[in-house]
Amino acid sequence: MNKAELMEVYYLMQLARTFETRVAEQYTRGKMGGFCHLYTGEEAVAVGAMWHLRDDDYVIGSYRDHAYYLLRGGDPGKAMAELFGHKEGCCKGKGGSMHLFDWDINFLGGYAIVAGMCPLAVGAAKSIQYRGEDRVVVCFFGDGATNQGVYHEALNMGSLYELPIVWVCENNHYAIGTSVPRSSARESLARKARSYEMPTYVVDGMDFFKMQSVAERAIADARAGKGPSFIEAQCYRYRGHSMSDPATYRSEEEVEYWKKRDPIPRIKAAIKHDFEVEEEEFEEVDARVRRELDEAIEFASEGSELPVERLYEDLYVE
Amino acid sequence: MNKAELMEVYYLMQLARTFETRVAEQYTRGKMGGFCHLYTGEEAVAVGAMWHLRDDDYVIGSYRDHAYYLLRGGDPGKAMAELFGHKEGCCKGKGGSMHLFDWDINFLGGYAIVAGMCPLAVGAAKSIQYRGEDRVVVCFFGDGATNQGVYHEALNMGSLYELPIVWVCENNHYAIGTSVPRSSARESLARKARSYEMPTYVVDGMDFFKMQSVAERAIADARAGKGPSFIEAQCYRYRGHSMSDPATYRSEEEVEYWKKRDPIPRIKAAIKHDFEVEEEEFEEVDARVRRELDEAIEFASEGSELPVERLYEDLYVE
Amino acid sequence: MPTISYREALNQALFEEMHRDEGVIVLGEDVAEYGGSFKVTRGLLDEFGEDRVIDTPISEAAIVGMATGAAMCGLRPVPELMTVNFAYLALDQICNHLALMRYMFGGQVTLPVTIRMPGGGGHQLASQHSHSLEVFFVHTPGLIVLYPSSPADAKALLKAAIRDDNPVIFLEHEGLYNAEGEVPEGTEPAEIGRAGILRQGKDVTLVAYGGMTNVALEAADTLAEEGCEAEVVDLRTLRPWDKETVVESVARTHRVVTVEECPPVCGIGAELSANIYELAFDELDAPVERVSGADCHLPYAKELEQACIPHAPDVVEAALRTLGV
Amino acid sequence: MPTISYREALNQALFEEMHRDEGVIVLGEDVAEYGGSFKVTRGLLDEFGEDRVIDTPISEAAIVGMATGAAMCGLRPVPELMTVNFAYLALDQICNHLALMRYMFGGQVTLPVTIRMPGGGGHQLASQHSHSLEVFFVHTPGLIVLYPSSPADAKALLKAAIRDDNPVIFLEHEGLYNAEGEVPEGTEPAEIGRAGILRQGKDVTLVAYGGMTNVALEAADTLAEEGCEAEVVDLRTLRPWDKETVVESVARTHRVVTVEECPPVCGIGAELSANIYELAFDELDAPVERVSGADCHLPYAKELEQACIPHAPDVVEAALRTLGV
Ligand SMILES: Cc1ncc(C[n+]2csc(CCOP(=O)(O)OP(=O)(O)O)c2C)c(N)n1
Ligand SMILES: Cc1ncc(C[n+]2csc(CCOP(=O)(O)OP(=O)(O)O)c2C)c(N)n1
Ligand SMILES: [Mg+2]
Ligand SMILES: [Mg+2]
Repeated sequence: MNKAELMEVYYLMQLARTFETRVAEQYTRGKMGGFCHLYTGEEAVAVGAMWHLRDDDYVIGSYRDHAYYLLRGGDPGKAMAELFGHKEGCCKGKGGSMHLFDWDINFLGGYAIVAGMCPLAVGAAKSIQYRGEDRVVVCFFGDGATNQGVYHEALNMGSLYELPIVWVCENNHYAIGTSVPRSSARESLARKARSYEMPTYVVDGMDFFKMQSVAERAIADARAGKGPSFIEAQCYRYRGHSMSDPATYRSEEEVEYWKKRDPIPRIKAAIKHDFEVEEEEFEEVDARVRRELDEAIEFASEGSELPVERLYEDLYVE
Repeated sequence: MNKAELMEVYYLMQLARTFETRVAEQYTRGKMGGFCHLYTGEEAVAVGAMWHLRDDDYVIGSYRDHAYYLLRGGDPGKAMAELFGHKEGCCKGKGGSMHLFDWDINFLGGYAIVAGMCPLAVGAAKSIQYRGEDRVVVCFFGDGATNQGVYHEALNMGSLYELPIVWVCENNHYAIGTSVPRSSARESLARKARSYEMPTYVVDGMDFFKMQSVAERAIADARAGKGPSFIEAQCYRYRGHSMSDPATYRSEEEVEYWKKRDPIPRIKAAIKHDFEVEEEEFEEVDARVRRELDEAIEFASEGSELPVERLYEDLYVE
Repeated sequence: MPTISYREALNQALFEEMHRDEGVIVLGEDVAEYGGSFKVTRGLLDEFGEDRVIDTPISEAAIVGMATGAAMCGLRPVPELMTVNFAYLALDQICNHLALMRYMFGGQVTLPVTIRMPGGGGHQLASQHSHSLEVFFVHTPGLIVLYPSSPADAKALLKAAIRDDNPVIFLEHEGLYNAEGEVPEGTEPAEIGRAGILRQGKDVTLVAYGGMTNVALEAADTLAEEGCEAEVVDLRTLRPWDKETVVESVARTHRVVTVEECPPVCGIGAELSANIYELAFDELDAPVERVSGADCHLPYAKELEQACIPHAPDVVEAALRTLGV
Repeated sequence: MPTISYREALNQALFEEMHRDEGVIVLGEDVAEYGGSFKVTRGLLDEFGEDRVIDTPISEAAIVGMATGAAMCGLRPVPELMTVNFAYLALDQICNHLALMRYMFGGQVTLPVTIRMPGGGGHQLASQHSHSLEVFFVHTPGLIVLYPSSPADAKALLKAAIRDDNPVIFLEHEGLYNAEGEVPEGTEPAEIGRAGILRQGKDVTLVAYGGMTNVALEAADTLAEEGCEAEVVDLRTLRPWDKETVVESVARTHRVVTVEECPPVCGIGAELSANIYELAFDELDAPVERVSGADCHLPYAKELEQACIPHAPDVVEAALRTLGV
């Protein structure tokens, strides 16, 4: 990867990270409501998984979805407006934090039912196969999702029909307060996925390089008609499950252990190692991110809710 | 095993087999209605799996349940009456063929929803563990059930809590008209079950001896508090899926291949090999079975439906 | 006009719509090689190939989810749930995904999925296999719910369902598959949301749907013998149901009996009754009568099971009550 | 009498019933170590240990099935579904197993399972997380459905549910968890199937339940200012609901408004309305009025969401309509 590419990676990571910081701030100020799940700490997973995607590939995922949307090229202003519940949001304010969606960038949405999106990914991939296209579907879900029945049904069908799917399991080790060994009879989620005859990978999800390299292979296989792959990305969420969770079930040492592996300093160090980069260049990126997010918040703040008369809009196609 | 025991095995196999023959005959004569699934050909699986059970162990299974009921010690008359829809039946005629049940013999029922009984087995096993008992739950289901979400949820929970369950998968190679390779991304159902960290066995389900030996170990483990095991019993149903299925999706050769492995001649040959037995002794058993089933049919025929006034009985505990 | 069965009518609709639109695909348990558990999809595999007629594992939730995902990306899937009873397993995908995604995402997705499912009691299939689940779907915003009662409607409504851009729950009655009726060549799609008047009458309106229309028609015959002319309305669409046609009929007859196969509590009859009072209170000469399935599960035993399902005499009695007889 | 919150009342009921009966166990996602997503099960793990307070994987269907199997073998499980929205995933186990097994097996099993689930809208949780699913349970024979509206009822009804030998769906309103109220020491189990009269009045009956009782009470306050004395009936039990109390109230007031949070089609209001006409036609001086949740999914946006939920002014308006004002 050349320097420009790496700086782009750095930008994307900072964008995803800083967006969440600003969301937390706005949430605390009462600018939004409902459940709000931040991706902080897991950025390398999504940036890496999506690095090799084409614009026409599909991405779908869980309620922890701000990063997916932004990394697909979504407009931070429309995302923030959505969180504010405003009609200028990417779903007119009807979806909120858990349900970003943007058809124009092939982001097929964030879903609040654990594992509920897995069969949707199968269907999207079926449409690709049916049309003879070489697009790919990347589906993100958590470790907890692997205990849901429909997850197994979907993985089985994806493999059975040899569909172009990359399953990305964000193993952040907890489903709300329940750790993986306390909920899954087998701790290796990749091993569990091997029930469905496909290549499985376990990867350090705190490392962008490892993540993108595994994803590259999985995406290439899917694109080439070789069927699905499964990636277990080991990672960590720095914050509680959602804005309302103090996360007292984790030890400080554990949190520290993972923070030491923070993907952002790591990518920065890697860039510095390979290229001549001034600290200023990073600061410029940071400033750009800040500016974009200031604009996003401004845009969101200027918006307003759909008028109540439009409540029933979009319930049916007329 | 001594001769008496083996002759008992022969008796049980013939009972299970002949019961189905008589049911088919009665069904054709219009004595019963609804769906009716026969166990013909699979007898060695249930007889073997249940051979080492104690009276206080629990058995639960699918709609193909006549054999489970009889082998638990159920009264053939009450089973036949149930199929006739008569109040003398083991469920007062409310359950029918798919829903035999008998509390007194710890048969926890046949269920018509594929895999629906799997979490019930988990709960029954939890009650055993909770009370510190050394009972065991044997749960029967088909190959098709392994594609149902709740099956995976239940197997995971059984292992997670280390419950005393023996999962017996009757892999008769078809779910109605769909063969295993056309529905399961992985053909080895035992391999699939290994996602749940427990001993798994693949066994010739047409062979009583192999079946009982594997079951003996699984039951002993469960009884000793070592948690669940999984047995994939490879077998075949001779008839269509239910009375209304002509089973045209299978080749004659395939059916012949399996019929050559018929468990009843096999057990007979084994007995003859080890002991001096006259053909007459077998004939006596056959006659006993015939007599018992004649009586069962007579008993059932003399019964009658619950009066309509009692329709709402048993809906609620008053 | 050719006379064909309800089953054949459905089969023809599938053939014709699949020929008409390449986006239409069929999926479900045993729908392809086996031709469907009730043979409604027979012949489709040979005609359209396994890319469009797809056998699935026994995974109801994922079948519906797969259809939804494919619809999101432009296909027009027609999943079959082998029977309505298995819809319980897919309700999260039906009600909490398919039915609300368009709304939740601000109109960005269109989900033309038609979920076919046979249901209804009367065949001694016992409690787990004899449900009439229409209420679950009718109660759920975002769904269209159809329930044809004749071969002609079966064909016209299934064609309409497949062409409609909304998620459609398409209920078929197991007791009607062999029912025969005239079906016009070149059937056009029916209008969704429009009830039909199967028999005209001036004394009492019998509102029925699906398998219950025959019961209502039989009751109307008996009533006619007693000098009472019953009008029989077949809802055909259960959501959104045709308030206009029902109210107009009530305005003519001033009496109404609702006939539903499902259990009564929060049933279709309750919905009809509440609305009729709201919309036509002054037209009513007698309280609305509801005839419904029993408020219990269907038992296996034949007579007991029959006692759970409305029959013509029940409807006749109710009609006579509205007439004060 | 001590004043405690709805949440604490539920927590106390669990403590007391677990002390009283060793067969009572609690299971669900994050109910043990985490103390429950809404902290209703807080402290139970420390008191009763992990054999009786069980954290589960995210497997709603199997949670309910496990509870059912354990109940069949003599335990008295109290599973929690983290929210009612996830009940969709367990409906096969709830409606097609738990609710009918006793019936189907001819009375041989007793299934004392109490499934607790918080629900209701108003917290901007968006479409997939804001359901009021009472109709699904009320429509299903074999279930008991409870929905307390106050801390005192929460405690007394939960105790009754746990001791009852039938499967009970125990709905809790997320908006009420912090609501405070007086709860007697040594609360006895409430009588299932008995509605309560929260306020007496002679001019109009407001029938509500769960989170809607506060809306009805607020409406009654406003109506009182206008000289109209509204009687507020809290159903408390949704299945079987207390026809007697409702009809008696209507016989006193001759006017009735139903208030439900769920969507209207085949709703609780429809059920009430149809029955009131059947049982008290002659008592009515005005058509029954229904106030219900919107017939759409709950959107995330705050004002829009609020527009989907009944508020006191909606009830006041409806009441005034019954009075011809
Ligand atoms: C079917 C279902 N059950 C329960 C919940 C409540 N819930 C929301 S997130 C969550 C934990 C999910 O954990 P995981 O899949 O690991 O994803 P993470 O939040 O860690 O990204 C739970 C239980 C839900 N949304 N859906
Ligand atoms: C959830 C569910 N889906 C579909 C059906 C319809 N059905 C009944 S039996 C069956 C096949 C089951 O096959 P398998 O599990 O292999 O058992 P077998 O009949 O071979 O013993 C199907 C699809 C059902 N009963 N339950
Ligand atoms: Mg997680
Ligand atoms: Mg099979």
